[in-house]
Amino acid sequence: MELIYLDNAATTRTDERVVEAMLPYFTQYYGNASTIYALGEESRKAVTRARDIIAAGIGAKPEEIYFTAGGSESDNWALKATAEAYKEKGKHIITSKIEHHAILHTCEWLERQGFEVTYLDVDENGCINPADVEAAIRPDTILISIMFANNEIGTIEPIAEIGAIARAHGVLFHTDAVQAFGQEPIQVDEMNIDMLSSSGHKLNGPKGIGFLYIRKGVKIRSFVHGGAQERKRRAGTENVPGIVGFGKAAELAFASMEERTARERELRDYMISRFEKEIPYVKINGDREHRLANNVNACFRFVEGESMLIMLDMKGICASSGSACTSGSLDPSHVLLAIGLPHEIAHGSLRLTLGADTTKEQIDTTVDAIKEIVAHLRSMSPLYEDFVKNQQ
Amino acid sequence: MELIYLDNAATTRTDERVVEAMLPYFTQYYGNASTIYALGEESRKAVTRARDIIAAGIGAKPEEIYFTAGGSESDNWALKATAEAYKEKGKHIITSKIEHHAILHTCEWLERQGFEVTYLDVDENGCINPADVEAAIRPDTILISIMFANNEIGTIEPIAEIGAIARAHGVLFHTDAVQAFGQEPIQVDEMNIDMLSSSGHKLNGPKGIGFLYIRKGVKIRSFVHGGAQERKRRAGTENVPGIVGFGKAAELAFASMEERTARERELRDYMISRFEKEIPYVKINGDREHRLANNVNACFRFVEGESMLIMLDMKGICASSGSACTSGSLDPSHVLLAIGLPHEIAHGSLRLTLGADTTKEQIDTTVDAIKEIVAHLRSMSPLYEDFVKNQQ
Amino acid sequence: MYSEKVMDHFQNPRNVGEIENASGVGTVGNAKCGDIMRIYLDIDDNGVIQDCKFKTFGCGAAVATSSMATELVKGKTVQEALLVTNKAVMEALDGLPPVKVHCSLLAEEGIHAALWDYAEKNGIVIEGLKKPKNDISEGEEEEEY
Ligand SMILES: Cc1ncc(COP(=O)(O)O)c(C=O)c1O
Ligand SMILES: Cc1ncc(COP(=O)(O)O)c(C=O)c1O
Ligand code: FES
Ligand code: FES
Repeated sequence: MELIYLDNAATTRTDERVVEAMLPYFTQYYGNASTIYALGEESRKAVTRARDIIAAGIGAKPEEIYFTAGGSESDNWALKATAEAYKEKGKHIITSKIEHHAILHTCEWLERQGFEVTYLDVDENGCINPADVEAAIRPDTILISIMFANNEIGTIEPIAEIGAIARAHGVLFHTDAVQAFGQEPIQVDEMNIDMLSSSGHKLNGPKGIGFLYIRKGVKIRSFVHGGAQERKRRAGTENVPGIVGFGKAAELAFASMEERTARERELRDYMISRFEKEIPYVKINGDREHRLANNVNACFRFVEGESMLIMLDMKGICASSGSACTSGSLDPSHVLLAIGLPHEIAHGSLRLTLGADTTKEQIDTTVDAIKEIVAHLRSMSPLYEDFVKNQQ
Repeated sequence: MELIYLDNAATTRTDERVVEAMLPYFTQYYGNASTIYALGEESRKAVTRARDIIAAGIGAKPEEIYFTAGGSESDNWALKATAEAYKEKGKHIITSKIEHHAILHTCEWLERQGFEVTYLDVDENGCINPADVEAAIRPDTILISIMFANNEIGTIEPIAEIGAIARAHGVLFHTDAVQAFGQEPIQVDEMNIDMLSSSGHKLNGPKGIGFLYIRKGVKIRSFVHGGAQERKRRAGTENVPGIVGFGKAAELAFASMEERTARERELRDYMISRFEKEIPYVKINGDREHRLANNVNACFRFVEGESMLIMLDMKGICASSGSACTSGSLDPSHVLLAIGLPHEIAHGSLRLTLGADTTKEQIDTTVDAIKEIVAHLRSMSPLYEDFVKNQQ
Repeated sequence: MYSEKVMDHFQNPRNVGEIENASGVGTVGNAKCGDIMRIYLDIDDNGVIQDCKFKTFGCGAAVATSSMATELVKGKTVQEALLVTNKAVMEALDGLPPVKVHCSLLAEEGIHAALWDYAEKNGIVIEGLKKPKNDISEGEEEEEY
């Protein structure tokens, strides 16, 4: 059975070329990048190369890129250490209701430390209104953190507008670009982004590596204290193979971005149109226009997400229902609730996120499978029974 | 020119078998370990296997092992999140003057947050006196953090004794075992260890992966907030290849520990005896008995460390002078100062840390090279000139 | 994640459907996870459950426990059916993951709700049967992280 992998927002297959690039740094150039000898110099050069590629990709300076262990650490760092550094200026932070848990749970933690957080509402498509951001700014606001693109429903936020507002008010602006980096064009200067989080494994790079872009001049503190790595801002022996792999993945992603996303966009729209035409009581979530090229998110009424996932898995199709990271929880996705879906509809959501390798045949197979599964699950759904009876 | 790698305390060559074990998890079993489908199950099983191996190695339960991005994160987590969770009980922490910067800089950060830290002195061999630990305990002491073995001078601390004292006084006990894990037998129950840090790349595993052992019942908070990974205690998509590699490295390290360290110990003592016999004005640092099997640390009077390193590098020999992590700094190693060495002697230190592959021939080549280099550097040292003149 | 038995009952659920003019019908839901289960009972004059059907909107475990619960109560008397607890259902399924234990509670409550409906319709009291809550929340306390 061919595997149809449509969960690229959860994680991606590491590209063979990325693995190839990493391999020498495990067994041949294994030196600690902070050492003085030639072996360490090889590691240092490789790290520099990766940093250069990534910085160039977002219009940043290499020395503004700090490698971390992933998106979650970057998000925690950006928020906690900015809060610490600027707490004399104020204790108010603005974010949105649809951020990833790495932002939201960190904000809750900051609230317990005495900070005040405004969680902005979004509209029914998951869009944040820049005017709401501006209205929420207070004299004691020190940070705005708004995600570049949502990981569940794919909505792309008006980052440049929000950045301009933050700049005009002299407030720092962080964006969680874990889903957008390598997928959407990003320019930190034009968009007035002061800090940006990214994670390697979302763009066919390795897991366990990420970066935080920190604009020169931002007085953020360290989050992981210790050795003098990363210009003394992030301690820990450099994960050289991870950094090399991330650099390679970024290089490949930037080179292929236009063509790849154009292809994905077409397949995405094809899948959405088949859903809407062929399956009754379906609702597409997220903005139809400002949307990640590879994201399809739909609610199938009267059925429940996990059941769909298991039945899809039996057909070799990998998908997700809500965020991969929330799977420990029973609550329906906070994102779907924030866009106004009632609990029972939110429970029937399916996220299908395409990759560079996704084919039209795979999309067709998947839509056919979902049609069948939804019909089957509806036949055993008490909600559907009630709905049909009420209609009669 | 054959490379002679004697900096295994800084980082190690990743074992081929470790890389082999990791490879399938990049491109074949690349699923997110938190997902429901079969592909994710493969990742989950692999993570479980690694966790089991590591837990068994230190006599812990698998659910007490939490994967992190390395030793530094584990140290930061252990200290900061315990401090947060127990601050109602008290704000006093006990540690030593020779801890790694991941502990010391974290303690300084905690001091800025209103905690009080006692930095215990060590004797001239770097040994901590358990009686000093006991004497430092106050009613508001919440945590004792003492390293298992020092990364610079190799001294192994009396962990079981300190653990017993901590237990008797109802104080939590953390140990930074980054240098000891896989190198010295560790039993968390017998030694009364409540938390323990480790890092994969110190035992021929990959960089960017570590763990924190947290005894069941310890009410530590999260350090990286976000998704529900690692029993909701450490957010971030699981670094499956890293975890698998760490598991494999631990398996290999435990299987070979006795034989390997016996061999290293013999080579270590041989190297030390050649130093003492053949080079005048040398001082061996660290405890001669309670010492990591692979650590040689010596001060060569009248010469400076960096110069020695560069000359050794030109002969293909990798060594270090003080901790790899301190290389961003100009201060002489805080560990060497803590054992009472004056600045100018501390600056002339050389750390040589052996590995499983180190041969007697390599040791001989290295000692010969050092003899020559020290003689050369002394011939251009004004300190040596003064010394010789004063003696005459 | 799930045992083979759970997967079997999920893939081939037994007793899916409705019973017209059922002796008792019970619908229970869990507000937290939003899942709903409906149980139909056909009980003869001797108080023996002749047939049992279900419909479930819920996760894999919810479907499997519904299926197993209907199997377990079929042919039993009303009193015997009361002994079909969530633990019994879980055991019959070779266990459930910890986060899914509450799904089996849904099955137990579903049976109880249908029995309660049967008792009310017939004006009888079933010894040991409490009025089921139609909203099952675990009330588990979240640790602070
Ligand atoms: C004793 C000790 N603790 C902590 C660390 C930090 O580990 P890592 O660099 O893997 O984060 C090291 C090594 O650098 C160490 O030797
Ligand atoms: C928007 C967003 N932010 C943060 C993260 C966290 O990244 P990681 O799991 O790599 O730490 C993710 C993915 O899980 C994400 O989609
Ligand atoms: S003289 Fe060069 S580091 Fe001091
Ligand atoms: S019934 Fe709610 S998760 Fe199973």
